[in-house]
Amino acid sequence: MIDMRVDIGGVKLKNPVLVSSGTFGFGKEYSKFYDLNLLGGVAVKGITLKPRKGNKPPRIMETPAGILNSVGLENPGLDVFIEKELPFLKKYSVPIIANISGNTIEEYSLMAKELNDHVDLIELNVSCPNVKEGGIAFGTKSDSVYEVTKEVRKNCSIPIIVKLSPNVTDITEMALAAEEAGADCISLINTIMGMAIDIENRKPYFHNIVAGLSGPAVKPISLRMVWQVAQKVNIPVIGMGGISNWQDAIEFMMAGADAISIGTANFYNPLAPIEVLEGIEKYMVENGISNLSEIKINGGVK
Amino acid sequence: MIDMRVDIGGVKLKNPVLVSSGTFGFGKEYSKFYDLNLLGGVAVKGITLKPRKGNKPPRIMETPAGILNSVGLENPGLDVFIEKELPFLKKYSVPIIANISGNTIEEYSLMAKELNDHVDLIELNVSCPNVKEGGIAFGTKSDSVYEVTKEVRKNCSIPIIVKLSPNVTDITEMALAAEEAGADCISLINTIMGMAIDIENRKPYFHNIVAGLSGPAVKPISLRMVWQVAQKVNIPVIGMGGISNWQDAIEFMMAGADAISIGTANFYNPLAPIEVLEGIEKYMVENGISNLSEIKINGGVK
Amino acid sequence: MQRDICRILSNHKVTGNIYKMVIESRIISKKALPGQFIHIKPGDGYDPLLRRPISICDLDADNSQVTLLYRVCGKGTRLFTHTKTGDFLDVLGPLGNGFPIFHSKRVAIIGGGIGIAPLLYLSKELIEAEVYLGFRDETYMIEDFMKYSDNISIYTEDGSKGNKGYPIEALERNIRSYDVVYACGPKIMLRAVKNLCEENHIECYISMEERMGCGIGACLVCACESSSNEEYKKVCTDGPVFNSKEVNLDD
Amino acid sequence: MQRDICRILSNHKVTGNIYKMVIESRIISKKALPGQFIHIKPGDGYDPLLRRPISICDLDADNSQVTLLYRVCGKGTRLFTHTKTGDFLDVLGPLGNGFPIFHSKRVAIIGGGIGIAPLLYLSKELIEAEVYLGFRDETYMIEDFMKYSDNISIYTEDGSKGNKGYPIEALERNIRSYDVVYACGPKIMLRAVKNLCEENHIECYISMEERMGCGIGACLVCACESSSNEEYKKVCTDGPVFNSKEVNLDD
Ligand SMILES: Cc1cc2nc3c(=O)[nH]c(=O)nc-3n(C[C@H](O)[C@H](O)[C@H](O)COP(=O)(O)OP(=O)(O)OC[C@H]3O[C@@H](n4cnc5c(N)ncnc54)[C@H](O)[C@@H]3O)c2cc1C
Ligand SMILES: Cc1cc2nc3c(=O)[nH]c(=O)nc-3n(C[C@H](O)[C@H](O)[C@H](O)COP(=O)(O)OP(=O)(O)OC[C@H]3O[C@@H](n4cnc5c(N)ncnc54)[C@H](O)[C@@H]3O)c2cc1C
Ligand SMILES: Cc1cc2nc3c(=O)[nH]c(=O)nc-3n(C[C@H](O)[C@H](O)[C@H](O)COP(=O)(O)O)c2cc1C
Ligand SMILES: Cc1cc2nc3c(=O)[nH]c(=O)nc-3n(C[C@H](O)[C@H](O)[C@H](O)COP(=O)(O)O)c2cc1C
Ligand code: FES
Ligand code: FES
Repeated sequence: MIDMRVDIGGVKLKNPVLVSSGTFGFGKEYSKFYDLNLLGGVAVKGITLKPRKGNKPPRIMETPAGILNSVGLENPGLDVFIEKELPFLKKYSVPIIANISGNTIEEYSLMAKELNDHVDLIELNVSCPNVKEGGIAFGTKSDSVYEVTKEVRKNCSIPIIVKLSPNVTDITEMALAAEEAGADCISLINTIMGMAIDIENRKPYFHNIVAGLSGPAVKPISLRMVWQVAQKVNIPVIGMGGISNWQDAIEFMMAGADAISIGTANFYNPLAPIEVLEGIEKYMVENGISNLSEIKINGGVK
Repeated sequence: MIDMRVDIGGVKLKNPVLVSSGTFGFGKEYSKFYDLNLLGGVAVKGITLKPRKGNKPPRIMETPAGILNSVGLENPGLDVFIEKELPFLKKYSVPIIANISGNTIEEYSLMAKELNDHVDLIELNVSCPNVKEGGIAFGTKSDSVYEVTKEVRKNCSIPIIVKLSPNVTDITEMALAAEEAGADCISLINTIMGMAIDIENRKPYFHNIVAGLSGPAVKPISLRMVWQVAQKVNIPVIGMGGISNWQDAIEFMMAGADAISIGTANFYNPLAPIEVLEGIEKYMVENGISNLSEIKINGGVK
Repeated sequence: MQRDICRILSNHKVTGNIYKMVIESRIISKKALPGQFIHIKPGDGYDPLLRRPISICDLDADNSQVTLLYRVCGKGTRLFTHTKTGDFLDVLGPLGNGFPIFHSKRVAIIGGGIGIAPLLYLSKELIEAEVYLGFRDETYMIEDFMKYSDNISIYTEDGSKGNKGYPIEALERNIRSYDVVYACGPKIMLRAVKNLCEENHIECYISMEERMGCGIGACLVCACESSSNEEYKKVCTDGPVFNSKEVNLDD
Repeated sequence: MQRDICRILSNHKVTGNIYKMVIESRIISKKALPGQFIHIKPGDGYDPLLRRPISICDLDADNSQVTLLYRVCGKGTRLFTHTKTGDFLDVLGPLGNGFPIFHSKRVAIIGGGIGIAPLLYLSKELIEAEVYLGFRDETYMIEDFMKYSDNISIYTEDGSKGNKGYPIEALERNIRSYDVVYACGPKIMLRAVKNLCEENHIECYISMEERMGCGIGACLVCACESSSNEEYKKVCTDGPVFNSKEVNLDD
């Protein structure tokens, strides 16, 4: 018998395959393709305290083996999320991860407090490159990562995942700061700051100028960062960034990820999470691996 | 008449199309495909004071729209470079850029002093992710970028290009430090630290574990960094990172690059630099642009 | 809406860079409404990465056939041309809302260039529709439209085929004789049709285009400006068809 | 060495995942030596990104034809199978050093699996060569080798064709009757041949494989261990053919 369960701060995921915030809406759309209960967890679209209209179009650009997005955290705001969007996902038993962004530490704390009784885990987005205020500002300094995590920790009892930005010199600093502040888990990576120029019209393609790069193109970078972080922290790590198939997922798990998350791949292959899950299962059976952590290179010994 | 000349610290490049260090050997190989005098400049393989054997194979891995390399600065050392390799390039009138890496500031200075009478420009590689000592260590802290540039400045009279690492939180800090220390030009980006895992053999694919990512996959990131740096510095900027065709080159020039450099593209298209050059020329003629800097968005006004 | 691996029954050039592809899909051919689209993966590999939205141009439910009309304008559509009869295509669909159908009303359909693609199936459903089609020079699919409507006027910019000029000019002359106008084509044409209809208080439905990620409403990248400035509309699920009053076509 | 856009004259499956392609190239067919290779761009687009090195299997200078034999094992080689007669292939070549040719000596050629590819053209140049070929189960290109040598022994691991076992066993029995041995195939076979020849003080040339970037000596990524531990060899220009004494085949 193989055991695919993952424990994140006491919450048991039945398997290590999650779907990434902002690529999976609030669950409805992909529930038409498969039973969401098959997933290890669902990270919903990033939420802010107040509703956000999001950035002016265009919001997406295809790049070689990747995409740039500039959604800018369009979302209905905390209250509408809880009243209107959450009930659908609640019909499933799949763990729900609320991904939150704030302009101030107080906003993060307030949202966490509110969400505490409604969702299973909270993911602090301190790494969104697509909003002027907040977001990434928090994610590129270890002391602010520490502070926001610490404060949120005081305001909720459910496990906290801190989602790190790759746009830093040393990502392990941020991971350690989050761990020290009481985070139960680290997830990485968010999108990498990129840009495109519309040469016909001689201007940046996005109104916000910079946008977030994701997809297979970033996989070598995200894998490296997951490896670096997994070497350092003693809390679970959720790896993401360009994962498209089960081989990619196994690479991340060998690098030290306790769970993995599928984002952009949902767009070109709506069944990606299920195919990845089946692939990991098959890999474990064929290699006589009974426990996920055995997949880690030298069993994850640091 | 269109003017494609670029002035870098007094050295006139006849056009803005360069080829990147480490992808073009010492010039011999590609000279079989076209006349090297057509190029704006040639950056030769990175040189160190003493010969380096380079990293243990494997040294390359194809990734989605990119490659990871782990050459590890294999090179014959400063003296052999000057005696044996340089004479070939010297037969051409194309400006020669010596790309140097050191383990200490003294090594950088010594090499710069030596090279001063042999090459046209010096490019300080403070950003090689593939060597244990030196290299990138210098490139991720603004004060060490400042120091190494400052010292080298004292030891040579030819223009200094400082080549920045993208593996930093704020690349403009590094660029400003270099400018302040007396650099004549900034070139960016070097490769991005990435990784791959050999899942068959359950180990990192490269002996050095991390390797350098380059190619079209990184273009959105390099373009963003070139934009950020060009907004800040008042010295010329050489843009590179994933440029494969003239449209890419125009994007970089609109972003503020005074010149661009072709690296990985040489591998899959040995004629890329020439095609890019012709494309830029055609673009200028068709758009009635007589001077390169007119290509910059709002004429490069900051 | 679902994922379907469809066999390609035919795929060939119509004229210039315009191609016609017929694929086999029981579900899509049974379910699809005029104005809906499918999301197609171009080739394998990660470059290009995303699916491409293509309208349902026509269908034959009895034979499970879906007809697509596409214009080659980049990586993905170029890859479409490399596929041949017998190959398989990875498709999501049918997607989007489609055109509302009014049988008892007097309706006009106006299309420009490749924008005519979704209008063929629409004209089939609206037997009585009067159809205005505009092209740059080469015309295409005219015979097909003739199968479904006996009131078709053709315009080309250079007058090489049909009448010289733009279909909007003719629609303008007859605008009062319609209750509803359906439009698909270049933004500049849609803007003109929107204004024309709104000035004359005529109901108008237009099919919009935006770059897409998921194509099913999950990623919010296909936002288009709505007339109410509070929010954006999702072209993939709120559209692609909108009442002209819902959307803002200014640049 | 140069870039050539070559027309594909034929491209079809030989057996299993082994394909044979014939391309048209005046220069390559005139210049190429046995053991040299060409560097081929698989498809357009950036995924896959790099060229693929493929040996020259045979050539016909009079008709400007170059024959390639390839095994499908990944993205690039799979894309090769999608190309058809009349398509064009972006090629660099001929590249590498090739096998040294000794006409007056007694020579043996030993190949395993797809490693036989460069050995066909070699056996054509070395009329007198005795050829040992090993396969897992399916054999291929045997008739072609017969055109050039009348002394061929075939081995399959399962004995389904030819003799059961490995060609190295036969070579071992006859090793003293040769002055020079040429080898190409799996690393484990090359290691055995190298050891056998060096024990018996027989000259041995082996063709090596390493992942490549430029293919022409400019990027240093194709390094392989040399027997002198001071330096690495470049497979693309120092090789792909090496005197067994130059290289180190240990893992
Ligand atoms: C609802 C809808 C229905 C459509 N129906 C048709 C049709 O029936 N026939 C047809 O020829 N075209 C149709 N289009 C346009 C078609 O989707 C684009 O021409 C196509 O995606 C271009 O892809 P490419 O790879 O060739 O171009 P590229 O420029 O290489 O594409 C790059 C990226 O931009 C996107 N993109 C580029 N142009 C458009 C566009 N106009 N609209 C949306 N995304 C775009 C691509 O999907 C891709 O993600 C439709 C678009 C939409 C939104
Ligand atoms: C000098 C030389 C001659 C060769 N001649 C032939 C031949 O005649 N017929 C044939 O079938 N194969 C030959 N090979 C091997 C062939 O190059 C690889 O099988 C092919 O590159 C695999 O590409 P892929 O995209 O299918 O596999 P992938 O695994 O998708 O390739 C990924 C990357 O690894 C490289 N790679 C993978 N395997 C090898 C390998 N064994 N050697 C070098 N690079 C590799 C690819 O070039 C690519 O850059 C030769 C290799 C070399 C070095
Ligand atoms: C369209 C889009 C929207 C996203 N929105 C969010 C978000 O709201 N909050 C967040 O933390 N990450 C967001 N992300 C980042 C993803 O969750 C993920 O971290 C990133 O895309 C890398 O994974 P991938 O390459 O598998 O997509 C978004 C990504 C995309 C492509
Ligand atoms: C194989 C290889 C070797 C390289 N060696 C060097 C080097 O010696 N010194 C250096 O400064 N950059 C080196 N680089 C980085 C390139 O010069 C360039 O900065 C980088 O590849 C990004 O550009 P590209 O995407 O066009 O290749 C190397 C890159 C590659 C792929
Ligand atoms: S394309 Fe994803 S929401 Fe419309
Ligand atoms: S492949 Fe570039 S040096 Fe050999």
